[in-house]
Amino acid sequence: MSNDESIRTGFYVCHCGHNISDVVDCTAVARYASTLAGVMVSRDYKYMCSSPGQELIRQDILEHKLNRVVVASCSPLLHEHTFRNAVAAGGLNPFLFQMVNIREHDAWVHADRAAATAKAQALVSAAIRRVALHKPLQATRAPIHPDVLVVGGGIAGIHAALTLANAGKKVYLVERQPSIGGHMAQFDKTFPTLDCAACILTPKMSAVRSHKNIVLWTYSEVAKVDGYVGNYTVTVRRKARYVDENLCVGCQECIDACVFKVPKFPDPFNLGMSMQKPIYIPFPQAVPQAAVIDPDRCIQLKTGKCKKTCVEACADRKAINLNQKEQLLEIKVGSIITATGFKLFDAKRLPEYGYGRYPDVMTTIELERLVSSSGPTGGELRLRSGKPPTAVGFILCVGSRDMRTNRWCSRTCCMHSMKLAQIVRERTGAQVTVFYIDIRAPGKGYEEFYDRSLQQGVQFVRGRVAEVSDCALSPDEAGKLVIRVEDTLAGFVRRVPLDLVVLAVGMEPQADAQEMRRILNMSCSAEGWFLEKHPKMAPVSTFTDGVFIAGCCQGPKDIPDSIAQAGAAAAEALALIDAGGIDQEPNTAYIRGEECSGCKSCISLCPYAAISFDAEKQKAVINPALCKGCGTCVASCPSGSIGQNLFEDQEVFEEINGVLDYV
Amino acid sequence: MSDMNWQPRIVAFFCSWCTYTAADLAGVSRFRYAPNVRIIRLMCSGRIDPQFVLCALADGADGVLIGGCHPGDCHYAEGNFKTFRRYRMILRLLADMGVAGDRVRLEWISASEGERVKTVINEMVERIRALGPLDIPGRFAACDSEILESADAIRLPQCKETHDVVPEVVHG
Amino acid sequence: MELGQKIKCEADRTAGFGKAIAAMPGCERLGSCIQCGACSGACPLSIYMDQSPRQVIALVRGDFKKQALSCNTIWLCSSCYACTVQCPREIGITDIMYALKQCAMSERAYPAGLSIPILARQFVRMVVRRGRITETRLVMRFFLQTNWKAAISSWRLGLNLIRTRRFGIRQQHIKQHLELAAMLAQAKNANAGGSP
Amino acid sequence: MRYHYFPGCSLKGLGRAYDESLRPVMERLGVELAEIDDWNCCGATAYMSTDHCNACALGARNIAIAESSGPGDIVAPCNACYLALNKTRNCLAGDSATRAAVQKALAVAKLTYTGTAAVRHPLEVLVYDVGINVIKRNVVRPLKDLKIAPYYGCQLVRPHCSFDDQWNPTAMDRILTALGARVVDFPLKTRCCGGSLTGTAPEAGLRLTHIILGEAQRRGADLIATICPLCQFNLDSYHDQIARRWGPARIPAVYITQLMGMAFGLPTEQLGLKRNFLPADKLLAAT
Amino acid sequence: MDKPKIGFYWCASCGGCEEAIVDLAEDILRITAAVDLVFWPVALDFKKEDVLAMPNGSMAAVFINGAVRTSEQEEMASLLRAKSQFVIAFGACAQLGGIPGLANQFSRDSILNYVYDGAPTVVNEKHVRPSVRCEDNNRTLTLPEFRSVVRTLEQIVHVDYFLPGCPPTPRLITSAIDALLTGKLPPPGSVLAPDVALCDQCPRKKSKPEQIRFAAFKRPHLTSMDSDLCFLAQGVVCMGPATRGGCEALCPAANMPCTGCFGPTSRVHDQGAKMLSSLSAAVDAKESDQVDAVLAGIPDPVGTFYRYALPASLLRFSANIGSAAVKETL
Ligand SMILES: Cc1cc2nc3c(=O)[nH]c(=O)nc-3n(C[C@H](O)[C@H](O)[C@H](O)COP(=O)(O)OP(=O)(O)OC[C@H]3O[C@@H](n4cnc5c(N)ncnc54)[C@H](O)[C@@H]3O)c2cc1C
Ligand SMILES: Cc1cc2nc3c(=O)[nH]c(=O)nc-3n(C[C@H](O)[C@H](O)[C@H](O)COP(=O)(O)OP(=O)(O)OC[C@H]3O[C@@H](n4cnc5c(N)ncnc54)[C@H](O)[C@@H]3O)c2cc1C
Ligand code: SF4
Ligand code: SF4
Ligand code: SF4
Ligand code: SF4
Ligand code: SF4
Ligand code: SF4
Ligand code: SF4
Ligand code: SF4
Repeated sequence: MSNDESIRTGFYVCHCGHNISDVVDCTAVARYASTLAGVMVSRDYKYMCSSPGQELIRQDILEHKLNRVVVASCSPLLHEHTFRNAVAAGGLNPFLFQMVNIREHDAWVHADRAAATAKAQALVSAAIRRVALHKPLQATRAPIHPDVLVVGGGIAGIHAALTLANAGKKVYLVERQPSIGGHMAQFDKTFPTLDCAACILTPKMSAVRSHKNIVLWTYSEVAKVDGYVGNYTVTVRRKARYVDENLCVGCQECIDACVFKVPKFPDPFNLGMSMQKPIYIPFPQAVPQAAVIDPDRCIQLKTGKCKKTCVEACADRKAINLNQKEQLLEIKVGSIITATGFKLFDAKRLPEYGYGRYPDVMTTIELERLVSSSGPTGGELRLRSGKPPTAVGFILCVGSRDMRTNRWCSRTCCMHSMKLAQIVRERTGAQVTVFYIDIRAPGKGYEEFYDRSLQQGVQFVRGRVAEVSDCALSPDEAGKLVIRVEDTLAGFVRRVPLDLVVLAVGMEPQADAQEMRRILNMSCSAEGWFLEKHPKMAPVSTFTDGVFIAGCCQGPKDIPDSIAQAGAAAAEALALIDAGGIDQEPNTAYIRGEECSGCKSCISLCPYAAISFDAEKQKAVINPALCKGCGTCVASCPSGSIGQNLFEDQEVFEEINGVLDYV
Repeated sequence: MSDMNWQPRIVAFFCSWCTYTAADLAGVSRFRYAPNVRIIRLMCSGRIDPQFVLCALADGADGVLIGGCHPGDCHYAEGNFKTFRRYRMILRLLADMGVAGDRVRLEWISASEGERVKTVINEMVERIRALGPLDIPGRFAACDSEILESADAIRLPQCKETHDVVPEVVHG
Repeated sequence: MELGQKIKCEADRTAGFGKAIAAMPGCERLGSCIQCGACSGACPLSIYMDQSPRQVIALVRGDFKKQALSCNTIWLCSSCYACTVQCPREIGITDIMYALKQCAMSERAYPAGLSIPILARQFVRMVVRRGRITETRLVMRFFLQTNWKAAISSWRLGLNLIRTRRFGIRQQHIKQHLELAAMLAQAKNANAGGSP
Repeated sequence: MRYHYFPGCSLKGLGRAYDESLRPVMERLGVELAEIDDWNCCGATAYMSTDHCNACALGARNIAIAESSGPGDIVAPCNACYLALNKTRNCLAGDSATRAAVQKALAVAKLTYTGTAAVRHPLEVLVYDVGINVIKRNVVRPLKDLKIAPYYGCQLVRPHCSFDDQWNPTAMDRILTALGARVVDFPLKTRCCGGSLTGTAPEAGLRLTHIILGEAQRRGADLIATICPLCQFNLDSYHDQIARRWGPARIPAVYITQLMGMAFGLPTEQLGLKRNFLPADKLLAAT
Repeated sequence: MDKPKIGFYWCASCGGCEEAIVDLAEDILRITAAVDLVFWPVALDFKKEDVLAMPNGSMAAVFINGAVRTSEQEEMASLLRAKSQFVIAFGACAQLGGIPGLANQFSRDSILNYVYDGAPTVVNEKHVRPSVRCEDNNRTLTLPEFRSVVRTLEQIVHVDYFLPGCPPTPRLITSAIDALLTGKLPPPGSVLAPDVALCDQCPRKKSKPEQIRFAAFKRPHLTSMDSDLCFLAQGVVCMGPATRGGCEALCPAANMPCTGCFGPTSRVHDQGAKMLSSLSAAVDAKESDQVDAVLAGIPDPVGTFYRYALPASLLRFSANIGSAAVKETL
């Protein structure tokens, strides 16, 4: 905007219902703003972001010939776009606008009305001074690469991948384990309908394998992500499987032929309750149906001195390749869906429950495997002594809802404990007691499921178990595991002898969540769950455009919610792709050629190598397509020759002066 | 400025991705903290020109708070490291200029650390309260009172005044 | 069968009691209790308590001062901290018990005939006077005041102590006991609010 | 290694065998214990039940005297003292109102509390400062084949213990193993012995003691090793009363320092073993 | 028509700027032919009374060099301001405070104590200090007051143009005077030198690498310096990137790094902060102690980054001085 045109600013302060006006005196702020240089209109209004609020801005621009607009309301991260659009609707360049955050940074964090109002006024003064220097800018539009990467092949990742693939988009599904399926593959049945987990999961897993639009990379990890929304370059590390999954038909002949005659290594899928050989197929329904060789256990891979009977057995199919090497593959995608799931709380962290000390204390996931017909015992539930249990207790909230471990409710353990309680009752007729703090059954059909558990004779004792021990104070306790718990509803402490104690361990973020977050440039909540952009309004988006989250990596949830989120994330990715392009904030830096001395100080500081040296002119230049607007070079140029749109030096100096305006 | 009514004035420069977002989260979580800090948003802590820090102090801030993403988490890879190096040097410069190092503080606060925003701001306000007013404008005025009688026109190079003069005037 | 009224009315509550306890050192998190009962389950003495520790927390939080101060729970609490380290809300239950004891002591609101507070009182008196405790003398004095029969029935214990030369009859004391007493007088109830 | 030594009232009274055995054992291991001048009672649970500020002032006086007499940490062998002094430190660190009040009180005695001296238990010093290897090297008469239940008591590891696990501490287990003994798996190692209640509410106090003795017996222990004068007194002194109520559970309880002294070959008379009600010396001599 | 009247005056300066006039060599004759030199205390005997006697605005221009430290300098500056149409701050000291401005790190008392007592060569048994008034044998002697801080000329009187340099180069001086004489003047307030940093003119510019990282800083007197390579590429602090060009890179040409006497460009408020920013950002270390170790190679940040511009910087003087002054007045 040329210097001679006089500044005509419109100022608006929002009450946000009562959110702001309860703490900040909005009328006083409006009155104050009206005294500031260049302000032509100053108003306060109940909801600035509503249509009438936006209309107010548009009208005023036309009526009062405004050429600058300032809105004091919530965080610009929330509504800056809304108001820029309103400004544009008034025929003004949308960047001749500045927003003041007096809700998140003021009304919501202060109680003293006078101090909060003074703070609002200072912030407003800063914005009004700053906006006078704003120039009209043009947002640039970046194209979107239509391919999508899905990280994690649990139920959430599978569903997201299928949704996108069915919509005709090419999807790369990257799963760390040798098979997709995630935790759900380990379950026997699923609440609240008690349908067989395998029956509903396996068809989806096969569909992934056979879908023409899905590239499935199991036993793989994302090593590196470069670029930005619409234009990511991803490096995927494919670990050596030593079996070519396209040649392997899953006949298992190699496994039978392996020089290890009996399986002797703990099988992680069954949590070590059964054994496997160095060459194995993770579980019967695994996708891909292809063997894997564990390099830490295979004699050939460890010592090079094996008869390689597996290779012989595979014969002409030649699927086994003991020379396979890890591969790094680079792909280009426009958006990324993260569905890396959760890990379970380690029950050893609560020694009072005796997990790892008493053999008949186990976790719910172990019980899932034990009652599963494909599990280590073929679905028969036995104590370690071999006898069937007669009294089984479930301890809920193990590691969850506890300030010492995990503060959150894990959301599924009430329900899956009731599921397992019903199964145990059905299969063994044992007396089953569930020790709980609160039963959380808020889903559709869940309360009914609770009722069914009660009807089936599952006992419920409300109290957080204090201790599991084998100290017997009376003969009927001898040889049993004794639980000490207050029956809080009855109002006394009880000792309950049991022969099987099941710990409903809660969900935790994956161990490598921080690393993933870094690779994908996301944020984590303090606990380590991936952080959504807004807990209500943008639950599957992240602060990084083009990166979405689904399933338990965002927080504990059950299968229906995981699938709902996966669908939502897929829809967000589709919306992005089909929009064809994305507007980018024009906050790039630029060098004023006539001022630059060519000192080159800035060049090495740019993280994106956006600055180069023009040898002919002997000046530095910034490539606006590469600059992402961090401003590091601007802060460094020793002669002040670099500008940055939206964050010019003078604009910031004005802001500093303004915030120090103590009224 | 009378000591009785004095309240610490702190200017904060927060990066948009981590610390500013964390301050938003502190708001959403309704953490109450002292109202003495005024936050200025920049895209990256790497945008913080040491001039901004000095300007804030020269304009009357009693302290400056710099917030950025944790090392390794910078949205722009390493802007925060550049800030950190500048910060170490600024502290030495300020020490030589008689400004206690505690008046300028750098903190890494990630987007999820809303509670940390509260703690850091409260601590900072208490620290500045303990140090008392810096009041550089007041010091300028007090110092310059010695020349008032002989000068016919006095213009002082606080950036409060220099920013709005035509760019061709040097210094400030 | 005798009938007693179990229902509690507003008049049974002492407004502000819960808040006042929560303001005492170590009791800050009182309000976060989710009534899970882990404290009671962990408490080795809950077998004798008329209100479980969880119930005491509920009584305090609900401003039922009379019930909270008159139950035997707070006196049976042996300060073993089993509850405190197990509480999922990190509530200082043991400290809350201390706060209630202090309150009951200063208002003499403990159940009649309960000897534990008497011992505490004598302990304090001995420390103020001598600076140290001579256990055998403390116990003898305590038995004399509460239940001299018990003293007699403990004769075997006494004899055994004498046999093993652990029966210290000489009163221990520190050199600066006057100074200590002055110090204690100075610090008495100096912390926030004293007793609620 | 030099430490300020806070014996506490019990070690001068009922628990003097602990004091008697601790000193020569520590000396053997090169640990110097300098008794804090004119120390006073830690206040124990009774004071906490009466006046918070006074309780802190009692602890603070001891710490302040130690701090003013030179550098070094404080060793407090009695679990109750250890807890009371540590609690004082935590309160004074976290609660400025109490700290101010306590400093004011200390000023009466011209003392100031700085909070620089840590309060530590002999177990911690033995395991972390001296080291299991050094202990092992000093063993001349291993406690071979003796089955010992380690009993830590409740207050040592709770609530602010930093050197061992709150549920399953192992410091004593490791020392006993080093002495050559067989450590019995003892889930009740941190369960309250009822110590403070045996006098005032015998039914309750004795029952807790009984549970511990009974369980140790059930698990086949020959001895219970303790590290607190109160625990030792309780576990040792009420066998007849317990037997009358719940049947006999006669298992001797000794201080771990006595066991160490035996294993180090120190003269038995020095170790106060004669002070036990239920004698353990024969058992020990037999190994 | 009368020749335009011109004056020269010096405040707190080393005399180098006066020398620079003499250095104009033959050009000085051309100038003296074109103007009337009515006031130049260093060369000709003028007194304050002579200036007082001049009508206001009667001089065309006065060139004042040196920083302002005493009440006498303030008085003369104000007087000359009144008497002349243009006031030109001549040289780094007048423009920015210059080397004398480095005194703004120390309080007046500590300076006087050192100079009159502390310095190893001084013997002053009675600890005498200069005072503004002194009675002796019924006579009253007065001395100008030594102010609490050093100021730039602009901080005392309104200045029309600035001639940068320590001292300004002959070429800049002659072109300034020519501009005055011909009336081809840039906008008021201008610095009469190019507004591009020195590197632009420096013969070593080509040798500066694009990717620069500092693993250590070296000090000129402790290193042997390559006579062609950019100083920064050698790890030697050169203020060139943060300093206005116009000197034609005199120092680099003489194998010394630029120390910044031309002051910052018009776009910069604080020369030192800018140079600090650029150098520290490019330090080749991440851990706190390593960063500090590299930065320790610049032992005197104020003296390095603000050698000529401390009084003109954002902070102007040490806050320790400020606090004393505040105390005095409140
Ligand atoms: C014992 C138990 C029983 C349950 N029973 C039920 C039930 O009956 N009904 C119900 O609705 N819910 C149940 N749930 C909840 C259910 O498990 C979850 O809702 C569901 O598994 C979440 O799916 P997900 O895809 O988000 O995560 P996951 O199942 O954890 O899948 C994540 C996948 O991502 C992969 N991965 C992780 N990190 C990476 C990486 N860096 N790179 C590549 N791949 C990676 C993992 O290997 C895994 O395959 C139960 C939970 C438990 C613990
Ligand atoms: C008192 C209360 C407080 C709540 N507070 C919170 C809270 O703080 N946070 C939170 O997360 N959730 C809260 N909820 C839950 C929240 O209200 C719901 O999750 C949310 O409103 C559901 O949105 P919806 O669009 O599905 O349904 P609705 O809000 O019910 O919208 C359905 C719309 O469809 C229209 N409609 C209905 N039938 C037809 C038809 N045949 N043809 C055309 N239009 C039709 C209706 O008129 C209505 O406008 C609260 C609920 C209640 C009752
Ligand atoms: S190479 Fe040998 S050990 Fe390895 S999988 Fe084949 S047969 Fe088994
Ligand atoms: S779902 Fe139930 S068991 Fe799991 S943490 Fe929540 S309340 Fe506890
Ligand atoms: S603003 Fe950042 S990204 Fe842009 S050119 Fe400068 S340093 Fe590079
Ligand atoms: S730092 Fe500034 S002057 Fe130097 S090359 Fe970069 S833009 Fe040009
Ligand atoms: S353990 Fe804690 S949360 Fe649970 S009832 Fe007791 S005090 Fe309340
Ligand atoms: S501290 Fe008291 S209430 Fe808590 S468990 Fe021990 S005896 Fe019970
Ligand atoms: S930094 Fe110095 S030496 Fe290098 S090009 Fe610039 S002026 Fe020349
Ligand atoms: S090179 Fe720098 S210091 Fe030397 S004369 Fe030029 S501007 Fe001044």
